[in-house]
Amino acid sequence: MKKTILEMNAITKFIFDEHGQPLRGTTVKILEDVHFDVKEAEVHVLVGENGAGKSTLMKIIGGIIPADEGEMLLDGEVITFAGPRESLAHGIGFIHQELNLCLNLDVAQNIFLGRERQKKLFIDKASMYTEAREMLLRLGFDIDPKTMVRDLSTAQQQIVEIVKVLSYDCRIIIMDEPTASLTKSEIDKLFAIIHDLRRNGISIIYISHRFEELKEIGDRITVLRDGRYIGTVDIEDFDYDKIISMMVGRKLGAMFQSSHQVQDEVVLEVKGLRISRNTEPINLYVRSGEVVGLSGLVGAGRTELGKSIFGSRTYYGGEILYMGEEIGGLHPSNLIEKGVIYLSEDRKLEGLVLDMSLKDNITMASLKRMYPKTKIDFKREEVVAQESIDKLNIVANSVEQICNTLSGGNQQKVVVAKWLLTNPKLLILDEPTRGIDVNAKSEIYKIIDQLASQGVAILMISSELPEIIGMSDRIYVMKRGAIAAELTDKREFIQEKILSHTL
Amino acid sequence: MSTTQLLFSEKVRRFVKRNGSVVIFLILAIIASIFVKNFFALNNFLTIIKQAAIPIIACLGITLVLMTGGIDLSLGYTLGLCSITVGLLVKGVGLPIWLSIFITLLVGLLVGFINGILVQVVKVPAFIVTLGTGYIIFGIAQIVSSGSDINRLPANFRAIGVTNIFGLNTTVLISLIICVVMYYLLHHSTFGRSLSAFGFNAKAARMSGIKTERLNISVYMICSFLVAIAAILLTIRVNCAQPTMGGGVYTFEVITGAIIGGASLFGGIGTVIGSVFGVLTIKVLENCINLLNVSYYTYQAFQGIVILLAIIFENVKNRRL
Amino acid sequence: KAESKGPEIAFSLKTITNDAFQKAIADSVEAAAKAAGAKFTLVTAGQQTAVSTQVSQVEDLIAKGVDGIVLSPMDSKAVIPVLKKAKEAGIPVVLVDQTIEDGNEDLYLSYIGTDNFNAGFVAGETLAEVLGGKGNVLIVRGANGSSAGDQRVDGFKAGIAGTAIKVVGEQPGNWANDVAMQVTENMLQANSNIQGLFTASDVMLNGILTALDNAGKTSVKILSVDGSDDVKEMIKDGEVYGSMAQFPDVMGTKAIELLMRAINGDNMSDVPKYIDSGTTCITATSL
Amino acid sequence: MKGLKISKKNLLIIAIVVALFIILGSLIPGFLSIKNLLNIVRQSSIIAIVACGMTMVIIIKGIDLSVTGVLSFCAMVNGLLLLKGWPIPLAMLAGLAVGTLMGLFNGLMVEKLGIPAFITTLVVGNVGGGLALLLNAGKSIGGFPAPYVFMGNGTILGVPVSNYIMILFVVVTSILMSKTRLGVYIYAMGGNETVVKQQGISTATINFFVYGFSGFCIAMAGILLSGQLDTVHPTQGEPYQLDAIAACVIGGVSMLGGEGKVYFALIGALIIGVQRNALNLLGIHPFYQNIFVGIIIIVIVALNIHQKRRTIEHSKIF
Ligand SMILES: Nc1ncnc2c1ncn2[C@@H]1O[C@H](COP(=O)(O)OP(=O)(O)OP(=O)(O)O)[C@@H](O)[C@H]1O
Ligand SMILES: Nc1ncnc2c1ncn2[C@@H]1O[C@H](COP(=O)(O)OP(=O)(O)OP(=O)(O)O)[C@@H](O)[C@H]1O
Ligand SMILES: [Mg+2]
Ligand SMILES: [Mg+2]
Repeated sequence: MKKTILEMNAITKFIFDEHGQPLRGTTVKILEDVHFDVKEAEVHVLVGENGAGKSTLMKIIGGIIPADEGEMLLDGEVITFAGPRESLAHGIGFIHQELNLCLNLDVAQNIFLGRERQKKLFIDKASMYTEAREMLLRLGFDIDPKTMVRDLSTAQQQIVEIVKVLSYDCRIIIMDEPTASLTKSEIDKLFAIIHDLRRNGISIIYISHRFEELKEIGDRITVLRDGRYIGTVDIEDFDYDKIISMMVGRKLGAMFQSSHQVQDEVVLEVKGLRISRNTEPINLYVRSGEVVGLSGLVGAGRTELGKSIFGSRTYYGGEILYMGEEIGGLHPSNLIEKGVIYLSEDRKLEGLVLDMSLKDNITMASLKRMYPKTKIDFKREEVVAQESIDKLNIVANSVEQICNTLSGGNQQKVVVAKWLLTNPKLLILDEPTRGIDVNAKSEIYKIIDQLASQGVAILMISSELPEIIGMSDRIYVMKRGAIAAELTDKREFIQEKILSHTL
Repeated sequence: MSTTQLLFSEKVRRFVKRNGSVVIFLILAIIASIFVKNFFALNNFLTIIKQAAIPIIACLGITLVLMTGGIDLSLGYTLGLCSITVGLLVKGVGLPIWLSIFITLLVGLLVGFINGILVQVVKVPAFIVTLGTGYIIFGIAQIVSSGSDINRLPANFRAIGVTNIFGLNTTVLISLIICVVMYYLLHHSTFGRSLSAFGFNAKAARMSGIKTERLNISVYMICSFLVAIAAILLTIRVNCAQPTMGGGVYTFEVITGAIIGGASLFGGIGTVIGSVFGVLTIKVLENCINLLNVSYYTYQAFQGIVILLAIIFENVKNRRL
Repeated sequence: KAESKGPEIAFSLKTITNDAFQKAIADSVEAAAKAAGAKFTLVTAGQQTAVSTQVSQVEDLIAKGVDGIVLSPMDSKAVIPVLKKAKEAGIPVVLVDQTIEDGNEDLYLSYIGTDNFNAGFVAGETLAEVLGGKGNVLIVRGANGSSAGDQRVDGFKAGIAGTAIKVVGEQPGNWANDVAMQVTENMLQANSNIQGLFTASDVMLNGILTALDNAGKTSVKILSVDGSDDVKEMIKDGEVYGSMAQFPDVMGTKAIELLMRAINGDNMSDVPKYIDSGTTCITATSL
Repeated sequence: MKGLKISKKNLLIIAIVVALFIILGSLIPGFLSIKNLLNIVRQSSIIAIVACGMTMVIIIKGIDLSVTGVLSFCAMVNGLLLLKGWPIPLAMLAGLAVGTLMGLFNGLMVEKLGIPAFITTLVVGNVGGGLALLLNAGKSIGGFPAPYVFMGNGTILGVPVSNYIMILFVVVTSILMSKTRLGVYIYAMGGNETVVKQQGISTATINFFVYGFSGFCIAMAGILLSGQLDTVHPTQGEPYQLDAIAACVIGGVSMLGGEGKVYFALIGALIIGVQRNALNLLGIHPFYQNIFVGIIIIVIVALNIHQKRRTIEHSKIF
């Protein structure tokens, strides 16, 4: 029997302000009477729907916010952390769900932030670069420590964040959806690292919505629902349906449904488009009622392709035809009017206005359509937003809640809701289910299927192969900024096959 | 967790939180009523309102610009240029009044258009663009006027701003109308919503189908347009057209009004009520300083300290609320 | 120096925008310089109080190697180091309108100007006389930190000293009509019983008059300084009681005359260090 | 020096400066004389020193609008003490201490009460300006001890003492920014304040240091200026407020925070100095000077930004 090193009992947390203090007079609880413990050298998986309170619980362990009620024991002693630094000093590292890096610093500076290597009075840049490079290489990542973090892709940034936390000597490492923006090969590397850590007696709290991962690395699974502790099961007893029903409170049907019919009409046709000066031209098409998957490794240029189509990036020659009409270079607003939308992979920078309310964000892309006379009808807006909340099961206190305070997955749902409200005819979805729980995922898949049945064309960029395989009628695989393969036969839709084209 | 109904007290709390300048204003006004002789008098209030009416117009303009995360340092100089323009046209050239006003407003729009284009298309930070155009506009105003002013303006021109209707003069009424229009624009129209979105996150706003380019330029145009209106009214009020009307000091006073009103220099946030009461707060303060005949050397210091105290108070209060 | 081109003379002063008096000096210096066949350069600091800007500008002029400088110092002390540099460089300087600290007479040929204190003093005396030695007056000052403005107000206060005239309000109008108007309005709220008003310059009169007019105070006796053309109109119309006229033309002509002599190598030892360009109080009767 | 790599991005600024000098030199006789150039650098030293602190403030997404008043006030304190017969170093120390304290007060307001830097610094500036007027009833003071005036106006080896002081400030600030922990934290705070907090770095320290240092720089500039003028004028700080900010922005310091180098702020200050000097030397009428100043500021920044954008586009991988 392994030793329990961290234990949390009867934790309750009310909704809080920017200082982590409960709002005055509030009775809304994010966490209620939650129990959680971590044993030595284990990977403890924490699952739950979006907004179940996983990240909030982790923030308490990480010293970001205090618990309002309940106690936390480290090595059997009651402990409270006044700040993240204290938590770190006790050997608890935290890889946040949202990226927490200084974009204007380089990789090494980010990794060493707060404990720079020094030579007398000055920082010792040379040794920081060497150390950082070694660290990255040891973990199997080839990133130049001198690059500005701003110039890295989301996935690379995630890796820097992981490496940064790993570089501290921690006994417990919290990983809040570390794989949400990674592709297969990075995930494999990460898992190898996790196994390594566990072998060295380090415990890991692991949060993920990707169920296929859990069995591979988890030792125990704890389920939260609506801010309450539901239960903990050993991985030997792992049963997909059981976990789901613990999470959702009911059974879930088949994940992927396909009721749509591909039609002949070509909605999007890209001819000879080059996303960079020195890449091969791209040709692809999407038909009405068709779901086309776009797969590839990180940095394959899928996002660039999506953005090029959506007029938010310059490209280098080629034609983009929508219903036979050239739409290259059009402003996003015109495209949205025509029914073309692009759901960005980066919800923080491009998807949401985090400082505005949920309602404002949901209607943002439909303002012109909803209020052609520019006068906002607040009542109607509220109704519409509420409908979206119900439809996508967004967990929020009210339609006025500021998106900043929504859980990561719920933020993603807000983005999805925003785009669905525009009545699109061509959807370009870039990682549409990033950070979304299984239940919501299946909802979104259902919606995608429904839309396709109504004749909407869908181009889905995703790094989750099961999703690509389960949803697509056709798959393109991208490599180094160009299309490497087109898979039309559903029998070819297997992970190994797709992966082989990406390498 | 379900959608909670907003209680009345919650609404009040939100209002106070969002419109801190109203609270600052009320506190200041109450203190002044108690301690400053001659402050609490209808006539004095009317004086303050008249003095505030024009800067309020300019302040609403700059509020829009601040909401985009920009700034307009040329505001005071634009005011001077428009002042001398309208003065010259009305008295110097002798154009019909409506035409003079029309041309002056066009000048305002043009200035805003140039600012907007430089910010949006050439991508120079607003701070620098408007610092630069401020110099240029001032130079032009000086050249146009050859450095001198035009006073004793025609009575029929002045009538536009100084006629009394229902006990308030037309300047105040015009200002009021502009406040109402701006209130609608900012808080009830898609324009205001788009503006906030753009100010908070330009990229996301653009990719959500907001024509951010057009929005950005139009904001500078509206600002300068409002400044042109303010210039005409101020020229009428002072009965003198001159290129030094306004200037850098004026710009900062107006921006301070907006900031007291809760507008953020980083964009996204700004309200009409906030800005209106921000300006009123400053004007009440200046009024008190004059009424108390505070030593002229402590004028600045006094004004500064009171504003700071007010804002400290406001911030502390916000934490408690 | 190329004889054919004529010498180069520069004039440095605070500003010529909306300051009819400063502009008049500048015009007269320019006219006199051109008439004497000199090349003329005008530099202004722009802001009323940016003394260091003026100093830099004069440094630039010295570096450029102008032949003579007419200077209206913005501060009586701050220009001394730069005048020393001018002296080292052998560039003659004439001061107009404002002088510098006593004890530095070797740094300039002569100072031609109005005595600001005296102008204020005469205005004070005049007002005291008009009001019969009693009454409440307001003062609208210039911008804080301007020595000319301060001297005028100090002079005014000295002029009314010993009478029963009371200064009930004294606030800065920043040389600007809109500010002057606002402070006048506000001071009137506190003191409705006003018989007289003194302002440090004509440039604020439009605002002050409008404020008084709006408050229905048409019988207030106003005294000002500068004696610009605009104010003459106002005096004629009875809106303003009087203004202390200065004589910019005298300053310009005299300054250039002296400079040209110095440039031509004349012996300048006989030139007095102070030449009063005169002040008169313009009133309706003297017009 | 390794820290002073000349990248393509920076090359443009340097090219502009060189081009400017060649053009102006051929247009204006006497412009390229050593005397005039040193003159320019000495005049720019005040802006440059203020810009040292301002760069830091802007990097942490703040702004310091207290220059106008603090610059005058500190100089006034220092000047009055000098006239009272205090030893020069002591009087200067007092002036610098006042400036630093006012800066620290700004830091306190920003950090502890969350008051926008715009407001608190504007107010502190106003209060300082008011006090500067009050201390000596609105009059200027002058006639300082010779060694003090030497500091502002004297030369060593033909180079004005002011320039040595300026270079000292720029070098020290630059080293601080690029080679010390504090420097990294300042940039980090401009990039992402949350991370800084989570890393357990005290934002209070950074705010206090940055605003305090800015106050210190402003005070130093004020003292140096009064040495140059041999006078303290109660409003002498006025021209430097916007100039200092403009110097930073012309030098590529981003108003959005997180980006900027002190060396380039120095170049920005010099550009402002050169442009003023050239316009005076050219004998351009003041009205037209304003127009030129405006155009030049915008054009320089526009070119700089255009270049930056091109480098970003070219760095795209594939
Ligand atoms: N400061 C806050 N104010 C109000 N509500 C908050 C605040 N912080 C979090 N919440 C709410 O608490 C709930 C739990 O959030 P949390 O981030 O812990 O969810 P999560 O389980 O991590 O979800 P996900 O899987 O989507 O990341 C959410 O509904 C969120 O909206
Ligand atoms: N801001 C940026 N500046 C410069 N280069 C970038 C930037 N963002 C991404 N890149 C580069 O562009 C390439 C494509 O990046 P990206 O990761 O978005 O591609 P992708 O195929 O969409 O991958 P994924 O969707 O899995 O993240 C990468 O080589 C990356 O390094
Ligand atoms: Mg979460
Ligand atoms: Mg991508």
